[in-house]
Amino acid sequence: MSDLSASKVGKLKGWTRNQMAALAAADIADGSYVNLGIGIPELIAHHIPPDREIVLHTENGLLGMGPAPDPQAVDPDLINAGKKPVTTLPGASFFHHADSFAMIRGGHLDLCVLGALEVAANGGLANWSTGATDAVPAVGGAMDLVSGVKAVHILTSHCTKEGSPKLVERCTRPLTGKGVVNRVYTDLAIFDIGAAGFDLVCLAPGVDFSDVIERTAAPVNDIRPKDERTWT
Amino acid sequence: MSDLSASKVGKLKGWTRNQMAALAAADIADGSYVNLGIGIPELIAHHIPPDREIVLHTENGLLGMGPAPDPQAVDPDLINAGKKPVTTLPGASFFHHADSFAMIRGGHLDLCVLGALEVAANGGLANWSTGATDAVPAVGGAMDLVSGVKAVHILTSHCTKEGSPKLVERCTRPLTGKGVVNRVYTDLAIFDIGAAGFDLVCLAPGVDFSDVIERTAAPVNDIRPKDERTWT
Amino acid sequence: MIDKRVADLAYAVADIADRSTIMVGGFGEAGSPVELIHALIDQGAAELTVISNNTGSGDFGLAALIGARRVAKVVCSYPRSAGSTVFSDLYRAGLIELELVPQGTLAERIRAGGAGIAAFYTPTGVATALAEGKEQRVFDGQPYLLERALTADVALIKARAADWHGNLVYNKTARNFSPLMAAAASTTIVEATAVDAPGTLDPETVVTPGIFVDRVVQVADFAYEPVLAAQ
Amino acid sequence: MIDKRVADLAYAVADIADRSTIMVGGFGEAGSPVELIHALIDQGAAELTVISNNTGSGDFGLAALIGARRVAKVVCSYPRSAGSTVFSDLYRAGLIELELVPQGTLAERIRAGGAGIAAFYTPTGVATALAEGKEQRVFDGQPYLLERALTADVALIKARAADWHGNLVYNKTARNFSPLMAAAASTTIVEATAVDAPGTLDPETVVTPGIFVDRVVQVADFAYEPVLAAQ
Repeated sequence: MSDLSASKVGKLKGWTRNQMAALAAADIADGSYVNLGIGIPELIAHHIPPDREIVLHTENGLLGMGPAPDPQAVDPDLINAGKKPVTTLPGASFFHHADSFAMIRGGHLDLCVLGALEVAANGGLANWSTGATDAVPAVGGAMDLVSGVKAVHILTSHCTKEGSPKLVERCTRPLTGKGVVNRVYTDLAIFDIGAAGFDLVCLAPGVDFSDVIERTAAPVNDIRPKDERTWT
Repeated sequence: MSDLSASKVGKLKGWTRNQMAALAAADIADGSYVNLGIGIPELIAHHIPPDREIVLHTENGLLGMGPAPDPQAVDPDLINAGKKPVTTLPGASFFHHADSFAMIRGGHLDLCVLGALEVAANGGLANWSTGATDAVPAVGGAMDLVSGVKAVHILTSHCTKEGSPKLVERCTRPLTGKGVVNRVYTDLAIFDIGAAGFDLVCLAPGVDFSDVIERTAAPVNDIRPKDERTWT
Repeated sequence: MIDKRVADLAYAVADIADRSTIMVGGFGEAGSPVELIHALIDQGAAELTVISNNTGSGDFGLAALIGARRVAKVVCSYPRSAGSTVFSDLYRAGLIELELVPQGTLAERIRAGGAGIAAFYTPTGVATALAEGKEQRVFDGQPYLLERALTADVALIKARAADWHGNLVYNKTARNFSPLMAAAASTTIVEATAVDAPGTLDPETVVTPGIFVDRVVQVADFAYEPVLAAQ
Repeated sequence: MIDKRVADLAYAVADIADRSTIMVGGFGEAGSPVELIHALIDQGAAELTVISNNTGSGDFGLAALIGARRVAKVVCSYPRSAGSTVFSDLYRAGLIELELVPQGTLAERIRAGGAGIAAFYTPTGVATALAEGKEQRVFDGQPYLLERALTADVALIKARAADWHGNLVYNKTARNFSPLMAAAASTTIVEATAVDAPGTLDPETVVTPGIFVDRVVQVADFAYEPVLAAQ
């Protein structure tokens, strides 16, 4: 844990967005029903290992979502939660919003992968509002997803553009949900939410444990097997 | 109103079941969505005036129910709430039970016509349980219908087989609903639920006001226009 | 790869434990998963709680399960049946428990169970004997009863057609409670006449999305209750 | 005879009163009843409360209704829009009220309104700013918020096909909130590409039964928002 200000730590290369997405995709079990949040999490769809079949849910009313269509095949009535054109895969189904959120709230989805403004060491998530007083509030389905889906994984840069830690002791931004996050993928490392802070699962190449500690405003516990650890 | 015991009054001819059903049918507005209870109310379907289109709802999941099929066309998967084979009419739709009772509870049906064990002068209805201690209780959709449908009409013999009044001051049998009935068709007369008892709308041929009073264990008010009244 | 087909009825119900809560689809004859129930009878699970609109008819299906004394409690709206005294006899003898629920409340409680809604306020049953012990509350001047969600360990349902993902369509009024139960049970087991590859069902007309379904058994010809009853 | 067709858009919305609560179908571009909204703008009703997931995009449809200052309050989950600042500008100026509701809670509140459920307990939003002022209650050890049903005077929705009875089917993800709103509004007005005689829609695949629909207007070609936006 560190309270060093962002300006004191340099920028690290770590994983690219696509590498983060590939790591998150590798952890999705065959046969899972998954909701991918808008933004970086959408990249996960391109990295599902070929031996696995994953059913993607989009909360505006589709299970079995496929990739973006060719431009000439766009149907404005076939879009995802980010309002971008998509396609359907064999086995797809359409349904209305109450049924769609029954899937979410009722615990039928195995996993959702979302972005974050902040993730707290106790699993708290802030990703719907900056809390800025002049902002127009908008929540969408974020609160429904974190309260209902069986597992919540977060895909986010480790720090803000300004270099401030996004992994914090307690969220300072308005909460999306309390104690809801299970795992966090950043450009620097992968963490599980542990009993006493962020449990480090693995580090990106070229990133040291101390780099992560410096950039995380909450306790980090190294739970890796001893032979996988590298110490600076 | 009368507290004469049943044995003191004779049996009157009044309307037949089909005549009662025809009278009830004549009061159903064109374009209504209607649920017909099991038993005598089912006869109403055969008496809808030919210039009216009524959509019949059966709570097991069908709007646009048609008459019984020819024996060779019976589909065991196409039945009504009484578990008898039916057909569909053009414009029909199938749906599950939650949607079906959303129609009922949400006030979307214009009318249901039900049988009765007792109807109270304040609109109370008892039609699901005799209250006998050895009876196996069974309620079905009766309570849902009376609490949700816009208007509740009752089609019943005026007295029990033993000659006891079914129209009473207060129900002695377990209630299906309180203050839910709007109109009652018996073999002797038609009544609206009024502010101070049963309001007599009309009498069957050969039935006098005094006949009705003798056979009704609650106040009856003659609200007919003066020139339609006949006094014994 | 997602393939929810299982080889036979016995395998489909093999892991159902004693004291499980089982939702059973069907309204009277329509939609009753008779083959799955018979497999459950053969399997032997006992002290079950059954959530179903009726208690079966004749001496087969749900009536046979109850008759075999495997059911400790029934949650239903209409346990009386013209063609069966199995439930009535046990009930009068004090050998089976009954929770009587208005039909629409039963449907809505199951729907709530599948949708993650803990409880809801309904106008059905206010001022009746079935309101006893229930919380009553007034909204906008009208009284409502608080009703709790129903969930189950297992749902047994019948479909007209399924695909390997477990997407389902039903036949006419055989749909009834099955889509609700599929969502409310931890494990949903389906018997279907036709079971085909994903892509064979139109995404616009799927009634139960496969996310709610765990196992699908193909049963070539349904043993319709009236046919069985006539035998 | 049941025939819910009305001749034109203007007639369909003619009786919508000032201060009405209007549910508007659609999620972003998909399912937005743009023609009905434009007819409502022409009709002139004001001080409306609009219940809709978004606040429109560009300067047409819902964004145009809001821009014309006809809307006093919006109940929605996501009022921000990439293609429009109409709502944001009015909101920051304090000229329009916002009730922000999580998307699934919005859907469920509308569903409850149509189903006669007064209120329900949901886990969504517990421990967040959107729980403020709401009753919290524990069931089986888990906290839930009490949420009230939403109803409306009018619903404006878009369908792919309708029949004269008002039975509806939708196109893909354009279905979204429309079946819920059709049930929750006193008067439901539909624009549909195809409007045919009863019997043309398969009873198994009707999504919104006609009982929930009051008026149907045929609109030959939908003015898709992206097309309009590009003009």
